[in-house]
Formats: sequence, C-alpha cells, structure tokens
Amino acid sequence: MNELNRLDLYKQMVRIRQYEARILQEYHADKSPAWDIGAGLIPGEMHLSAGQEPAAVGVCAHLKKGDAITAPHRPHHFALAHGVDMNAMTAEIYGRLTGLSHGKGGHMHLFDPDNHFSCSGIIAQGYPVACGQAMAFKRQGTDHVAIAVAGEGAANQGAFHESLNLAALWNLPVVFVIEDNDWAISVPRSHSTANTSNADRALGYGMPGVRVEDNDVEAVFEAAGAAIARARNGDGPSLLEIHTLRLWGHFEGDAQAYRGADLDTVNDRDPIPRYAATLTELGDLTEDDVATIAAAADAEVDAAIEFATSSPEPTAADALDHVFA
Amino acid sequence: MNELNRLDLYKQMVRIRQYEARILQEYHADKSPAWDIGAGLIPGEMHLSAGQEPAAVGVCAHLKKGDAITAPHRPHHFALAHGVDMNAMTAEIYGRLTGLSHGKGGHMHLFDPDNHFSCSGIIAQGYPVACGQAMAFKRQGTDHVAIAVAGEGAANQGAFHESLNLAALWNLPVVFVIEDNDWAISVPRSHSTANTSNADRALGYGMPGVRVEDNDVEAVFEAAGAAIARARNGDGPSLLEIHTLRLWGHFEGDAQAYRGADLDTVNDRDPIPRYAATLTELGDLTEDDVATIAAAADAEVDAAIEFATSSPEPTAADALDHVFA
Amino acid sequence: MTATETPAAARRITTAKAMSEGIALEMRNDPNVFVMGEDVGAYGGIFGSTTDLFDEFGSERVIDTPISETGFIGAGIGAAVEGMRPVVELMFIDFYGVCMDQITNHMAKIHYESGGNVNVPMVLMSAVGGGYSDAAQHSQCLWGTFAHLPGIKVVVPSNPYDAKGLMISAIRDDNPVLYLFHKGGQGLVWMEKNPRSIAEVPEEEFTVPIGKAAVAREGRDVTIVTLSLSVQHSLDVAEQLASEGINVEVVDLRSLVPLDTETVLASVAKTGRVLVVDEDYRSFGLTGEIAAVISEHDPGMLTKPFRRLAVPDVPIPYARPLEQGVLPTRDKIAAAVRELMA
Amino acid sequence: MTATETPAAARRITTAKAMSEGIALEMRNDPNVFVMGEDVGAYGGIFGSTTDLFDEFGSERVIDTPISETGFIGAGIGAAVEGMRPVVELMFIDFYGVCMDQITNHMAKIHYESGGNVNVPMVLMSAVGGGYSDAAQHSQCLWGTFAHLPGIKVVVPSNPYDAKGLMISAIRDDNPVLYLFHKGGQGLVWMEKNPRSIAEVPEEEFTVPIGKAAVAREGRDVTIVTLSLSVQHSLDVAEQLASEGINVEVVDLRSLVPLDTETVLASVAKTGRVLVVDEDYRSFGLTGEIAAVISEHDPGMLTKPFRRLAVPDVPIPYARPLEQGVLPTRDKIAAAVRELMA
Ligand SMILES: Cc1ncc(C[n+]2csc(CCOP(=O)(O)OP(=O)(O)O)c2C)c(N)n1
Ligand SMILES: Cc1ncc(C[n+]2csc(CCOP(=O)(O)OP(=O)(O)O)c2C)c(N)n1
Ligand SMILES: [Mg+2]
Ligand SMILES: [Mg+2]
Repeated sequence: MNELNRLDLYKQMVRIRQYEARILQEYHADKSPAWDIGAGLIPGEMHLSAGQEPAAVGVCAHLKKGDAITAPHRPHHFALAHGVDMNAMTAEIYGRLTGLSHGKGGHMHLFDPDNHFSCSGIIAQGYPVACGQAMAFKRQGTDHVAIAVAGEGAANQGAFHESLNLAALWNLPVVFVIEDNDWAISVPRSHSTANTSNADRALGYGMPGVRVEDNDVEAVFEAAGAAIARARNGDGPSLLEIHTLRLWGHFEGDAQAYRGADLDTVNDRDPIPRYAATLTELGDLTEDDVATIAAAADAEVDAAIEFATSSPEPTAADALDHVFA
Repeated sequence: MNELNRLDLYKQMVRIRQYEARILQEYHADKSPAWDIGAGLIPGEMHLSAGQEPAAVGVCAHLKKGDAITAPHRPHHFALAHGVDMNAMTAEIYGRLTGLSHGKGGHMHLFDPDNHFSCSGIIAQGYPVACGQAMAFKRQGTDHVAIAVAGEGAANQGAFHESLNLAALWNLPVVFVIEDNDWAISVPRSHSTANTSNADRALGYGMPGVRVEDNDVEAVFEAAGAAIARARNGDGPSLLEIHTLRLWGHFEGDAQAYRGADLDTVNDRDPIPRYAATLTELGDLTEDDVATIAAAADAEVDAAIEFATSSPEPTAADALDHVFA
Repeated sequence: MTATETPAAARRITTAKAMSEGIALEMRNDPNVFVMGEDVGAYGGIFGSTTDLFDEFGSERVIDTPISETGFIGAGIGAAVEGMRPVVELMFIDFYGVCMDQITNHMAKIHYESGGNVNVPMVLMSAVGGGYSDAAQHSQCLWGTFAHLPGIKVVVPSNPYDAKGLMISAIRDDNPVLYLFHKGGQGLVWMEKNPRSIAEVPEEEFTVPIGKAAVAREGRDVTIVTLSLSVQHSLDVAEQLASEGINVEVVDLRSLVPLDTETVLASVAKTGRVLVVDEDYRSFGLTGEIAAVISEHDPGMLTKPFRRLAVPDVPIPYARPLEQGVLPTRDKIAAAVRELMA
Repeated sequence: MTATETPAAARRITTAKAMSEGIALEMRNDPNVFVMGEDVGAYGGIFGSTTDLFDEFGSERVIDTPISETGFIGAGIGAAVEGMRPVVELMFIDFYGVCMDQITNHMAKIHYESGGNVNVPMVLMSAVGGGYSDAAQHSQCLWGTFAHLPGIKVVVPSNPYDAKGLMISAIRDDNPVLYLFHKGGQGLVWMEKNPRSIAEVPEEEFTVPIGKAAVAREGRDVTIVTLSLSVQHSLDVAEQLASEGINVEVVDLRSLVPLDTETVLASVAKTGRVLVVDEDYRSFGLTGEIAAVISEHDPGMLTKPFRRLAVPDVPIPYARPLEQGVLPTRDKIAAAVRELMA
C-alpha cells in the first residue's frame, strides 16, 4: 500500500477519539443533573464523531496544505485530521475570543481559511461550495483538491445531486465523501435511501464511485488515495462512500431509544481497538505504545482545553462586528 | 402492441400541433412589427410544444380519469392529451374569466382539478407534487397513477433527485417523464448533463429507467404502457426519458441564434409528417384522411379561440380574490 | 361531597404536548390527516411536536422522511391537493432555504393561480428561535420572511393553550398554514424552562381563531406588541415593572397572517406608547409592519416615538454573551419600556 | 473649431448594456472576475445583462450552467472564498426558493460565522419585476425578503448610469452583493420601453456608492420614496403633477442594504408627506421599514398619515387587467399623491 504509515493512522485516530471523549465529558460536566442544552461552558448542539475516525484519517492522510475540506454538522474528526489548530478550534467550541471565529461560529461553523477548512450545519450544502473551491483551484492552475464531506442521510438532498453533476460536467478536482453511519438522527438508512450503495449513484454522473465497507481505515486510505490522485491529476471527481459507525448519540443528550439492537453491538464495532489489535498482530504496536499514544493525545487535548477555558469571552458589543467586511 | 390505435395517436398529435401552430400565430399577430412580450391578446412568455407531441400522446394514451399529471412551463401538449378542456385552457391563455383559473394563472399555470392536471413554471418542482398525489392515491386505495413531466434540463435540479428517491423508497405509483429535446433554452444537453442517458440515473434509486430514442410515438406508447402498468399494479415508480425535438424556439420570440446547425435539420425531424408516412405505408392513412384530420383539428381550435376571444376579461378588483379559500 | 364533585386537579401540560394533542385529536377525527417529517416518528419530533403520535397511529400515518425537504414538502402539497390534510414538519425554520420554492411558489400560490379551484389544506410546522447557543443556522425566527409572502397563513402560539387551539384550527383550515413554535417555549425538560410553557389545557377539542390577537395583559401606560416566546418574557417584565408603577399592556399577536391590526390600534390608541418586541431580524420585518399600520392610521396616536426591540441585523452568534447581546431579553425589554416612560 | 473640440454626440446606452459594460470593465481589470449562470453565454443573458461578454471573454470566463441554482450559486461562494470574484446570475429572483439556503445561510453568513476571517466577494444578479403578464412565478420583486436577512448588500439600480456604477462597485466590494435589475427597466427592444431606460453613460470606469440614495427630483410638497422601475414611473408622475402645481420630490433608494435613512428623513422633514412606492408585496417589507425609520425618528414629522402603494398581498396574476390592478402604476401613484395633497 502506497506511503501507508499504519502508526500515523492509528495515532491520528486516537488523537481524535481522545478529543471527542474529552469534549463529551466537558459538555455534560456542567449540565447535570439533567441535560440542559443551553447551559454550561459548552452550550448548544454537540455532534461528536466517535467511531467515524477511519473516514477522516484515511482521507486526510492524502491531503496537503492548500487542499480544501467542507465538512457538515459533525466536523471535528475532519478538522483535526486536516490540521486545524486544536487550540483555536477548542476555544471556538467554548465560545472564546481566541477561537477560530472569536466565538461567533461554534462547533458547526468552524472556519480555518489557512487550512481551507469550513463546515456548515445545513445538510449537504457544503457540497456545492467544495465544487466552487475546486473551480478556483483549477482556474488558479494549482493541483489542489477539494473534499466535500456529508452523511448518508445527506445523499438524499438535492444539493448532492446538483453538485455531482456539476463536478462531473466541469471535470472538477473534488472528492465527494459520504460517511454512512447507518443513521440520520433517528432514521435508519433503510428508511431514507432507496438503494443500498451511493456508489451506484455516481454512475448516473459518469463518475467513479466506491463504497468502502467495514469502517476499515486502511481500506479508506487506499480508496481515498486513488480518488484524490485522480482529482489532483485533472481526471475529475469521484464519490467515496465509507460505511462507518456512530458510536454515540446523534448529538449529545440523544438517548437513542430508537436505535434498538444496533446499539448492543456498537462497542464491539469500535474501529480503534480493532485497529490496535491488527497493528499488534502485525507487530507494529505494543501495549506500551498504546499507552504512550493515548497519553500524548491526552496531553494535547488537556492543553487545548486549558487554552480555551483560560481565554477571554467576547462581550455583547462584539456581536455587531463582522456582518460586513 | 397492446391496445395500440395508430390513428388515435396520429389524430391527437395533429390536434396538438394545430393548436400550437394557431397559438403561435395569434401570439405574434398583434406584436408586430417587433415582438413586444407584454403586448397583444396573448401577453407574456409562450413555450410551445411543437415537435414534442409523441411524448404527450404516447404517455397519455394510457391514462384514465383520475390519473394525475404535473407538467412544467411547456404544458400544452400534455394538457390537451390528458383531456383538459381546450376552450377553458385557451380562455386562460387569453386571460379571460372563462379560463381555467379565470385569468389568474396563464399558460404556465394551468390547473384542471377535474383531470388532476397542473403545471408550474419552476423547473422540476412538479416532481415532488406528483409524488404527493401518488401518496394520496395509494392511501385512498385507488389504482391511480401520477405522471411527473419535466425537460432534460430539469433533470439536473435537486428536486428531481429527491423525488426519485422518495418515490422509490415509498414505492409510489409515479412515472417520471423526461422530455429530452436537447436544449434548455440556449444550453445544449452536453453542457448541462454529465451523462448521456437519464435512464442510468434511475438505477441509483433502484428504479427501472428507459430511454426512448428518436421521438417515436409508438416506442413511447410501449415504454409508457409498461411503466404506467407497473405503477398501477403497485410495483412502484419508473423513469422514462424520451428523446424528442424542440421544433421552435424556447419561447416565442427566441431567435435561436445559438442553435447553429441543429436548426438546419429540424424540419426533417418533425415527428408528425414522419408518422403520417409510416401510417400511409401501413395503409392506415390516406391523403384524404390527413386533410380531414387536420380540418377537424382546425375546427376545434377555431372554436376554442372563438370561445376565448369572445369571453369577458376580468377586472382589477378580481385580482384580490382567491388568495385564501 | 362525593368524589365526582371534587374538581379534578387542573391538568397542566407543556406546549409540545399541547401541539401533539391537537394533532392527535384531528387524526382521530379525520383519516385524511397524517404527519410527515424528519424524526417525527419514534423520536417524537426533535422538539416534541409529535410526542406519542407514532405509538398511537403507527408508521403509516406518522411518517419519517429522508432529508429531502423539497421532496416531502412538495409531496405534502400534492397530497393536500388530492384531499388529504397533511401536517408536515420542517425541523428548523432555518432550513427553509432548501425547500422555499415549494413553500412560496407552490404551497402558497396554487390556490390563487388556480383561480380558487384548487385548495392546499396543509399545515407546515417548524421550530424557531434561539437562546441556547445553536448559532447562525439554527436560531432564527424568520416569521417576517413568510408573512411578507402572500398565500400562507402564519400562526405563532406563545403558550400551551394557544398551541393546541391554533393547531386544531390550522389543520381544519382549507388553506396552507405555517405554524411556528419556539423551541424555548415548548416546555422541554432539556431546555431552560419558563413556567409559562406549562399550563392548564382542556383535554377535549377546542379551537383558537386564526387572525385574532390576544391582549395577554391589560395595561394603560405602554403597549408591547409581540409574539411567541417574547410574550412570556414581556409578561415577566410587565409583572416586574408593575412594582415600579409602570402599567404595561401586552398584545400577543398569535397570528401574523392575517394580522389583527384592530387589536394593535386599539391598544396604542389607549397607551400612546408602543414597543414592538420581535426575535426576528429588525429591518424589513414585523417591527416595520407595525409601524406602518400605526402611522398609516394616524401617526398622531404616538405620544412618544415608535420603539422596536429586535435582533439587530446580524446573524445569530454562537457564544452566550454574543447571543444574549442580540436577543430581546427581559433586561432589554424592561430598559426599552423604561425609556419610553421617561 | 477643430473636430476634436466638438463634443462627441453623447453616448446613450440601455440599462442592460450598462450592466454588461460594467462587468466587462472589471473582467479586463481583474482576472479573478468571471460570470456564471443559465444562458449567460452565447445568449447574453435572458434580459441582456451579459450582452457581448461571451464574444469577448469566451466560455472559460462566461460560463453557462445547468439548471442547478443551488449547485452553481454554491460554487460561486466556494470560488469567492478562494479569492475569485464571481458574478453569478439567478435568472429570475422568483427562483430564489431553489437556492435560498446557499444565499442566506452561506453567502450571507460565512463572513460573520468565520469571525471576519473569510470573505465572500461575490455578486449575485437577478431580474425582478412584472408588468408583462409573466404571472405569479416570474414577476416578483422580493427585495424586501432579502433586505430582511443580514449579511447581504442589496442594490437596485433604476437607470443606466447607476446600473453601471453600482455593478462596478458591487464587483469591487468584498462582501456579497445582491444586484436586482428590473426587466422593464433594461431597455430591451422586446419590452415596453420607458425612455429613462436608455441614457447617457460614460464609457470609462466609474462607481456609484453602495448605500447612498439619490434625490432623483427635488420637490417641496410630498416625498415619494421608491426604487427600481417605480422611480421611472414616479418621475413621469412628478412631471405630470407639476402642471397641477404639485411639487414632488422623488427619492431613489438605489440600495436597501445599507439603507440611506438620512436622505429619506431629510426629505420627509422638508415635505411632511410621504408616499412609499414599492413593486414588492405590501406587508412586512420595504414600506413598513420606511414607516419605522420615520416614526422611530419622530412621528411628528408627518403632517399627513403615512401612505404606501405596493402590491397588495396577493400573488401576481396573469391577465393584464388583473396584473395592472395590483402593480403600482403611474395612475395609482398620481392618485395617491393627490390624496396626500388633499
Ligand atoms: C437541510 C437540513 N435538514 C435537516 C437538518 C437537521 N439534521 C441535522 S443532522 C441530521 C441528520 C444527518 O444525517 P447524516 O447526513 O447521515 O449525518 P450524520 O448525522 O449521521 O453524521 C439532520 C436531519 C439540517 N441540519 N439541514
Ligand atoms: C428553478 C428554475 N430555474 C430556471 C428557470 C428558467 N427556465 C425556464 S425553462 C428553462 C429551460 C428548461 O429546459 P428543459 O428542462 O430542458 O425544458 P424545455 O424548455 O427544453 O422543455 C429554464 C432554465 C426556471 N423556470 N426555474
Ligand atoms: Mg448518518
Ligand atoms: Mg429541454
């Protein structure tokens, strides 16, 4: 496998997981006894990506500075894997002046122009924006690519269709990534999607489509590598559907009563211990490594939380800035 | 071929053509010397369907009272083939009180609830509405079907995608009809659509898709028959793309300078003389029949124009009615 | 006294429950009523608007949809045209942009375009409002946007009683009705609770007329014209200011289309001072409309300049101090009233 | 006198040509400017806004799109974010409903949501207005809808000079600008012609500032506040009423966001009588906003009740007598002014 560095993939997944686990804890910490969505140091909706690390890590391993990502409401894993500064991102989630957007955006609106990273809380609407970034990259004569990320629920939104057609028609350097975690809030894929693989839909635009099963980071790495290389070489867009796992609720506070038996096996399907086992078997990872990697991630996360919580809050008057440039 | 009555198909096509030809003439009659879109007895945009009769006639031959159609901005052929009253429709086009909508709707907004016929000037937005009609038919325990009509340009609109998914997911009795006349105003299909057949897109919803080439009314009749029977039997939706011909401009007044060589052969591809030749060869049609059929159509059209032009106009005060039921 | 003579403890329910109770009653009455939207089934609606409906009516009448708002709102329209009475949920009003064509060019216009021959008896319900840090794409009210466009009735309940009565009226109406409910007024256990979001509501059917404002509190010094959650805040402020000797009248519009201009004008005629409190954006919206209604009637009614308190023309920011800075909070309402009285 | 001293015959061009000339100048100045939309290429824009651009700049910079407004407006946003300066056409403003999410939740909000770190320097131009029987889905103005939503500048030229100058300003602006041009004011050969749609326009670059109204005609008796094609009608009416001894001031707003309230207030302070003429829907829109601006400043400025003439809250009907019945025609403007003077 081309340029594959298993340990890097593993470390990045752990780093993301430790981040999400810590945000989970902090989010709920000051919302007890009952969850009050608007209370605490981190208010608002919180969509965490635990279980979906293979998608972000496998894709972003192929990206270089200047490549763009548009992510949806569940953005942390792609943000971190793409190099968005953990401190500034965390400060944004805490609504601080040192945040990426000085507290104006919040967790669904992370903008890091330096890394060409953005996200949006409106389903599938990052897809057209990524097409436009790809248009710009092409017009500017660069070999940069744009990655458009959305969930399997999003693939039934009109913007998905229009974007795939545009990108194929104009031969744009975009890779459309669908994270199929089986659920769109409480609606299972079988109740939202008429067919079983979105890779089939790609054919309707004359575009290659690949579905990666089983949340396997190496399989993602391989498929994403091909799609990204294709885009970079000027050969046009592709679609990559990744069958992944929503380890936790849709957002924090979601009791997941609707999820039924699917919930029983969720921990067994966690991709991180599974990959650790694979690497251990291959001799690439020891128990000590596991602990060291986790500790390093924790230290980075601790520092980010510390950075965020010690940063100043904006004041009411700041709300009036930045409507216009 | 099942229940095929060639002469009926021919007569209906001629009836529609004579209608469109007469509207064309009336539309321009009082807009000389130069075309002024708002002037004359028939003001506003005028999208005529000449050349596309095989689509409407081949499809509607299978419909019965109670079946629904949602048509787009170019609706006359489907309206007439589906049994919308020619007098009331013409009076609407002339903006008269006796019109289908008492002059409020105009040619892009023909509503005939008795025949479950409607249209809309917004591209592809009739598709979801047809799905809802099909939902109602199913819930009401009938075997009625809904036909959703749009152009090939419309198939790149988000509503197309969402509707196909919904219909397939819910197994609705809908037939999606795409009239591919090669053009969306001045934009050729090759500049709007990444793939060559929308039948391929149907596969992405697990739905049968058929493309009928060559504007052949009998081929349309056959394919539509299968799709409509399927829907009526509760076996779900299908997509039917018909390669047809825009004989005239996108709307009246369109000089079609953009159309280039495509325009040179347009008359040779007129489906009506072609079908007349086929029927003549088969011995189903004589020269006399041709004249008689045309004369009968003309008489009906004359009467409709007479009905419309002799009908009263609404007055300004009428504009305030019918905002709410 | 026998047990039956003891009045039952007054039944108090949340706004969310009142909505779903209204829907349930109409579903029992009329087989043509069905519910459709994202997560309206087993989940019961993200903001509780379809609580318990799935259990009673099942998946045939309480239908979870794909994330295809144009598709399923359009389908609602088609079903309504064929005689059904769908209640469709758009999860957040902020998502209108992906389906606005169906709403404004179809749901709203078909009746008129058909010359009155086709009805679209449909309820489109949607959650509005901020105050819990859901940021720019999930916190808007936008009722001004819809009230500006002809052909849709727009109702905006502020309490459980109206929520039920307006829901039943909306379902029975032969017109499309946009029913906007404030998340913060639903009485959800997982949001800041205002005691006014839980109240006594009769179990049986009743209607609240569409197009009739309510004087939620009588007063003689100043009129607050408002709606939705801001009614709750304004009533809180009115109670507080009463102790300062300021006597506030609160007009709860309840419906923007039709707009009950009579009740507004009668109140302003009495007080001569008006404050419009609106959680929608300030410019080109509700506050302006009220100004126009008053000043085309008689600008001389106003003994003090017209006052409005709305979201200044900025997107809703995320961080709490920023968001609270732009929302019409109790403090800002009280300050504006005091200034009007100065 | 030598030939060079003779002033060249004043060059008169249509509004449509003025728009495309403004775009062409900026395309020559800045390689980042490109044009995208339906039929903007060989066709030159359905309403002439891109006349001749395709011939000069070719299909790489003047791009015909599929009928995918969400797709290509979103793509415009993405390109703008990466430093391009796209000029995107939405053929009719009436189609906003299929792409409103990109416009309002993305184009308008990205700058704010990013805390000022991301700019979206993009022009979205679109045709508005009726008067030629294009019925309910192709005749709206809807500027009130967009002006209500924060984050987009909204400009609305009424004549060729402003059309060019505002276009150049819009393209150079680092913010998203919605540029709304009235079909009836484009000077198209195939529409009813108003002589004010063809006028002298300098060939070279110049700008008209965004956010500054113009007093299109000075007067002392009554102020008409208006915009777009209604400016042309109002000027016609002012000329006519001058002969009746009524001296009308016409304020051409030119821009709704930002709104030049100073010019409006100065004029009303002078005349004491105001009529707002608006081809958009009457309620919850521009007319209300002007009422609010005046009455929050000082309701006592008005010596006569506030007057507004707009499309009553009905969809635009098709038949000529119906449509003329709802549009703010010269006759209705004149009648309203006379009533204000009575
Ligand atoms: C246009 C729109 N409709 C609905 C929503 C509400 N919503 C937020 S996330 C979500 C589910 C998304 O499912 P999926 O795309 O599969 O992503 P996942 O949450 O599983 O990562 C929905 C319906 C929205 N944000 N935007
Ligand atoms: C959403 C939307 N975008 C654009 C238009 C303008 N428009 C009207 S007809 C048309 C071309 C339609 O092409 P096609 O679907 O192929 O139908 P045809 O006209 O060829 O019958 C366009 C772009 C519209 N009415 N609605
Ligand atoms: Mg999902
Ligand atoms: Mg076509």
